[in-house]
Amino acid sequence: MSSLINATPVTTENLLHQVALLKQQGCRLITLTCLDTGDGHEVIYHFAQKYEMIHLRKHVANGGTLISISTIFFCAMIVENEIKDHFGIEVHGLPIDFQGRLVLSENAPRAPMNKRCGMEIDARVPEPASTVVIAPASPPAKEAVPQTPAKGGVA
Amino acid sequence: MNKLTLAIGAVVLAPFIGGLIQGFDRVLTARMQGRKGPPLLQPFYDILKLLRKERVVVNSQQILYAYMHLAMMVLALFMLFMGQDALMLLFILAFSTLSLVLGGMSVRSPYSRIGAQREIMMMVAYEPILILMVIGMYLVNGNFRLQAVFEAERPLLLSMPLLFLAYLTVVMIKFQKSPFDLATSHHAHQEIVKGLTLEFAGPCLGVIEIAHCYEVAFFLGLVGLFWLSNFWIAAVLMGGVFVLSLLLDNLCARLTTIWMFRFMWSVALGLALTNIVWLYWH
Amino acid sequence: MSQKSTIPFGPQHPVFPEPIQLRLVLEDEKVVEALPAIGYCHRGLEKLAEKKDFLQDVYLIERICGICSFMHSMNYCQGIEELLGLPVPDRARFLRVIWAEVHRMHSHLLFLGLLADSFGYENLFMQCMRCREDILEVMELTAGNRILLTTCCIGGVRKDIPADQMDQILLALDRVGEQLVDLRNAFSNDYTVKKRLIGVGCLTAAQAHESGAVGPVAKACGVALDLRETGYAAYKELGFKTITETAGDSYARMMVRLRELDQCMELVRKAIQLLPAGPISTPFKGNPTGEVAARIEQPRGELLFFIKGNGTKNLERFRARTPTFANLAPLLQMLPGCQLADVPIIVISIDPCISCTER
Amino acid sequence: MPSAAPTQLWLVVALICGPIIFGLLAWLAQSERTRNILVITATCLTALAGVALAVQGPFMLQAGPGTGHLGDLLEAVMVAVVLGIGYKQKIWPVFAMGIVQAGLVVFEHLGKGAESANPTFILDSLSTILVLIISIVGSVIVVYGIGYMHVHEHHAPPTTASTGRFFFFLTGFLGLMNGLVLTDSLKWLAIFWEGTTLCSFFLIGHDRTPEARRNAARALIINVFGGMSLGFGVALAQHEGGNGSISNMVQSAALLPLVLVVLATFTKSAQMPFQSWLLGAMVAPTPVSALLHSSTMVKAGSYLLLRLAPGFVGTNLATVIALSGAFTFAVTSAIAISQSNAKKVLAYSTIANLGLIVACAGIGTPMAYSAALVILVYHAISKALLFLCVGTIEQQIGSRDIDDMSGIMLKMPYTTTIAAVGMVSMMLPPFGMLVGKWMAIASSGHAPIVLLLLVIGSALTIFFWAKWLGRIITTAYHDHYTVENLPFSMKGALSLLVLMVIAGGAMTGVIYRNYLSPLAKVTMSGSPLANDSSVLLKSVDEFMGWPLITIIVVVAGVVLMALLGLRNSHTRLPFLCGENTPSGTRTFVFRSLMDQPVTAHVSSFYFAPWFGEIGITKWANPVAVLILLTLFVRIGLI
Amino acid sequence: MKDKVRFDKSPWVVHFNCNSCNGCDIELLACLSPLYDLERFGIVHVGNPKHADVLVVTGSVNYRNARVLKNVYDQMPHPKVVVAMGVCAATGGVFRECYNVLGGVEKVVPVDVFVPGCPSRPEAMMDGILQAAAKLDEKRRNPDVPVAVSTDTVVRLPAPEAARPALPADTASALATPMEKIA
Repeated sequence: MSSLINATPVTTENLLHQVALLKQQGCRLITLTCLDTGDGHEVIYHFAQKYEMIHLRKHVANGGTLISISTIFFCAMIVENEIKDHFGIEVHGLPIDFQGRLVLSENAPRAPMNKRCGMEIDARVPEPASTVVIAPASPPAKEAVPQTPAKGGVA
Repeated sequence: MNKLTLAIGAVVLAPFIGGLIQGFDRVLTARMQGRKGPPLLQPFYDILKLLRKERVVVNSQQILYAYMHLAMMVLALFMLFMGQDALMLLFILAFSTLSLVLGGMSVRSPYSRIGAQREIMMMVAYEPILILMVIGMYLVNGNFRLQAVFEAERPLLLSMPLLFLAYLTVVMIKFQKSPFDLATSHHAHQEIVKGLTLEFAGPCLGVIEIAHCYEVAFFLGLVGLFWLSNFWIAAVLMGGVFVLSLLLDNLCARLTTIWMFRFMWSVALGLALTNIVWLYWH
Repeated sequence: MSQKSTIPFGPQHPVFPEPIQLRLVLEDEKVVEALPAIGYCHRGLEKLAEKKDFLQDVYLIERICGICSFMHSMNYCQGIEELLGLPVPDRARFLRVIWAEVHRMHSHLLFLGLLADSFGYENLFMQCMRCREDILEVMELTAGNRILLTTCCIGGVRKDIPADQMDQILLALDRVGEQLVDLRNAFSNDYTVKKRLIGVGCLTAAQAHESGAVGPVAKACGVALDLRETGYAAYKELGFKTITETAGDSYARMMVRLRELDQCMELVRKAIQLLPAGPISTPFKGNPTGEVAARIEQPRGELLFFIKGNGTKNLERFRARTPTFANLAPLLQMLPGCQLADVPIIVISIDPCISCTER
Repeated sequence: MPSAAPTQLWLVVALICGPIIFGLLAWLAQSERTRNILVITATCLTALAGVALAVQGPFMLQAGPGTGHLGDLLEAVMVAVVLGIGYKQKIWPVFAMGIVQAGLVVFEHLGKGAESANPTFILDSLSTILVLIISIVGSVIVVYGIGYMHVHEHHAPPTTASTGRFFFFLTGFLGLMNGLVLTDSLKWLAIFWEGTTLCSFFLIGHDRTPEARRNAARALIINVFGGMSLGFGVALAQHEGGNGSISNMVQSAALLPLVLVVLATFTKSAQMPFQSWLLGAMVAPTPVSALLHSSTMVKAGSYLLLRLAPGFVGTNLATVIALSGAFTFAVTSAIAISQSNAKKVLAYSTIANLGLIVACAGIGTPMAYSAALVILVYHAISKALLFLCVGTIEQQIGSRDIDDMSGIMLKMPYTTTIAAVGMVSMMLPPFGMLVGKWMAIASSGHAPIVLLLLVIGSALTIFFWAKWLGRIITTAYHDHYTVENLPFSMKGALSLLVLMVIAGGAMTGVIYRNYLSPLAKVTMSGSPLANDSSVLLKSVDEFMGWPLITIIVVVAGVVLMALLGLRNSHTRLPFLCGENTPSGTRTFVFRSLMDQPVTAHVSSFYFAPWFGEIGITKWANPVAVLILLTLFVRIGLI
Repeated sequence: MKDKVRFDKSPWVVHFNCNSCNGCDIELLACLSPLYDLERFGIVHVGNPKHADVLVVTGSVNYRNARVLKNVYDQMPHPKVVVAMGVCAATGGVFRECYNVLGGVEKVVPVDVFVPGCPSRPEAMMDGILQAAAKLDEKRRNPDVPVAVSTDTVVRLPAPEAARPALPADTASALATPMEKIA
């Protein structure tokens, strides 16, 4: 059972109100999805009442910030941090702010999920000059040559 | 001098016996789990390998504690065969365990420390029972010296059956078997990685493994003490205890330190004390 | 009086087959605070799915997680099929259920093994793994590979299961069923197992709902939440009923999975019985357009894929919310107050799949 | 026993009055330098006199005429001081007990008329041991105090003048203790007894903080109560026709005075339920704690009990005493586990060991008696050493919390090594403490409850020592030792004590065989279990031979081997689940959330819910009181 | 050969999962199961690098787990060998092009044996571990093999694009060949 998206648009002002309302109705939060729309970001809130899905859609302009709903649904905290990691959107009111380091490490690319710095345009931060390159210590004598695994199994 | 020869012989042979027992242990365990299991001599392969590896330490004190552990263990075995005072024997054993604990504590590595402190808890849990066992021997023979046990006609088991049961729990702890494999987690290492032995590597670990061979031989030897008058009954007793420990290991989950503590100080200690009081009134 | 201890639990820790770090703050051995540090398994698969074309994505998305791999590709295919308005042949729907349930069995058996290992019951671990080998054999027999089946494709399945293989499956299920009797006995009646599981990592139904728990974690608290009830694929025809327990502790979570194993066998048998004849896939043309939120019940709970197509062969956005991600918040609620010895049990009891979580 | 020679008379005078006089001079001294010289003179004098006296052998000394009246005077002065303190500091229980004591003194004199017996001083084996402990260990502590107080003065409000006063009480303490163990006269015993009480009151309250005042007052209340009990006991003994000497009291069959005196010894040696004063005494500067715990004050109680032991051996009284001591041993060992304050751990350990001595005195076989003696001697040395180490550590790191002591091996290797030796000497072979414990357990085979308590207690002891020892020997990954800078007096005192500990450990067999064992055999020959015990003693004797030497050789050999093995070993970072930070100096730092470094730290286990001080004391004190009440039940009084 | 230590008789294994999808990990667990029984070769799965001889790595390396892998390798006492299990550990596999993937294990630690497969089959895994164990003796004798990499080295990895080796077979695209034609 999958449902096409019929998302209710919300604004910064009534977002928290709407979410609180949904919580009153007994909804649970499934997750948040963020999309890069070019002129900004779109955040879709997926809720569910039993099996019925309810979506909210929130637009975030470039350089804009998102208000955390973790005061209402604490579990939103992790996914909001992830959005911050992936898209570089500032999220306000996070109980635990991972500073954009939830899944990405310090020398990993910044905001890699954005279109404008996706895989085509390398978003990786330049390496510091003091980089020590760890080369393979000795040419590994390969006992078994890595082969292309015949995937799928069924020929 | 005959006693001395015997004691020296025991010290030389014990690691081989202990290693073989451990080998049997691993094979039998594997069979119980429906596996083929390692070769019988696997513990020796392991120890030989460990001794040849690079000597890696976190700090220099560790070596001291590993060797002290072994040395005290050997000494305890030696004293056992020399028929020395049983109570002092226990203190020497405690010294051995304690030096391993100190080795674990001497590094600030978290799991090593937790393992070490658990090991102390285990010591605290089983020490009273061992001491009561020795007191039981004293009440039976009127002497703390093991020599008296060697010379006694009547098997100890008949006088102290409950103490024997209590002692079995100690054996389970010392063999690091479920439900008591808490501090070093020989087989399952899910809580504290390798616990106490975590930071020992290479030859130091090998030394500890040898000491464990001694330990196994020693504690099984103590089982034999319960029926010294007949070699075959003693052997059956030892074999029975060994198989029982394996069975329990394969039938139990690892329980917690707190559970162990409660169990040892209620059930096991209760058994031991009942036996002591019984002996006392006799 | 006493100071608190701070220790790392992971990423390289034998209890975790996958890297995750829990920063534990302890008082003696009691956990007072647990914070997760993730990212050791983050690859950036969502981005790669946008770069690949949507047909290739089936194989990529299958590798979100090796344990519940079939479910991932199935959910993805269902989502794309919905975007394309593509009908799936009946036989394909039943075959999908068979593979999905077999996959659930292998996952639950693995869970039981790991749980047994987490409380140091080596023998039980071995028995679970041996039982699981029968399931893996079934998978190898029907798909050619033990773990990653790659049999699902957009519009149906890629490969049929012939009748003789069906018999083999039934035989294997009988063998598993026999072993399960012993396993269930050991898991539900053993004194030591009960001692370690009952009352450990308790979660109430209200907490579970509030923190968004899914799958067996929610079902163990009495929250009947199983997407198979919505009747995707062929579950409607098979008459599925959600299994729940009420205690909400690790033991209840284990019992949910044990009972689900029986249910899986029942479902597979029924599906084989009712298996209609016919084609196994529908050919199609065109590229997906629009947004869809596809959901499916994975062994660990509700799996949500948000897929947005833009009419080209590349997807505009692919997003996965895996069940372990949803169960992280409940996990953090369960950990404080437990003993260090219970940490592995509680963590394993949610059946974590970090690879899913971080993608 | 031969009468005393003139030299012995002078030595006794020097031992008792010397420290007091020099202490008084030190108080009056204007400069620190002069004071230090005077204090050192006093300690050297005491130590030399003590050794000289011990070498000369046993004697009996009848003090000259007129000293009896001196005793009356001193008795009156003591009571007056107690009353004065009670009134001035508004410690009303003390005041009330002071009035009772005054009444007792008046009554006594009215009843007996004007004649006062002259005191007798006796030096036998037991008092020789005590004199040696007091004059040597005590003196070393006082010397340590010089360096310690120099630093302490800068931290605490007291002035130079008050430090002078401090040293007066410290050295005076030694003099009074010497008197206490040398006298055979009950009256003089009570005088010295009260004197040590007052000294300890001033020493505990030395820092003049509200806490110090409170604890000093508590110490005074409990000890004056003990003193009162002693006073009654003495009066009763004389009333029942004794000649006022301890030896006479031991021989007489009257149990009631004995019980009262035993009660007094319990207060002094801080047995449960009287343990709280000794714990409160921890607020005092470390030399005071060391002195109170190891060689003086608490030893006064156990000394008197050992002295009286032949008097109650084999009676019901002995059973209760043994039970009470064993109970204290087990309970305080348990509480010690839950303590993170190093001084409190030591305090509880002291109480526990005193409990062991009391239990041994109660068991009363020659074996038990020799166990008590072994513990008495070795505890004095080791505990003094440990207290001084803790004091030094506290001054250097500014904390006495056990958990703060991890890594001090690098900061102050000298003190830490010494402390480690001290701790090892408290629990492992071949050191005397373990031998004592061993003999205590071995001799309690006939009393199951006492045995159980001893066994449990001894297991618990291992716990807190091991976890503390493990804490201080912890070193980092790269060893960068910095040797601490200590004043000469402190360093000297520590070195001297550790040498004594090691020498004592190496010579356990010699000391035991030549001094302690014969004494025990003679004193306790009246024990009904003496025959059984002799079998055990034979076993101990044998152990003191080659097995003990073997242990020593093995330990030494392993230490050497380990030193040799160091060369070809490599260091690796510790296991932190793979998340070590790559810096060599921050070894125990792991990366955690947001890649931020966090220091891994494991504190010791305390098990506060099980072994918490408050929780255990709540039920253990009433139980202890009950046991004490049975003392009176047993002699048919209630 | 008399005094030769048979390191291959007791290779102790430590396993580290980098970016793996779990496929290889659960197959490694299957190796321990009664059907395959790794222990019959004396192979023990220890959780602690300090006790291990063989490091088994599954999955590709990313920015965060690279330093963990390096630490685990460094903490193992010499002689030691590394087995790269599965195609991800060899090259990065299907995830090679992901932004957070650096590539194969070889980027961080020297690899001695590669085991192919996605996931590798248990038989291949056991063979790989045993082949690696056979190299332990040689490694012990050979002084050229670095004993210990300095632990003070800061693990900073090269930008993945530059360091990515030209692979003989592009695993990722091979994997992603449209297969519905077959069906």
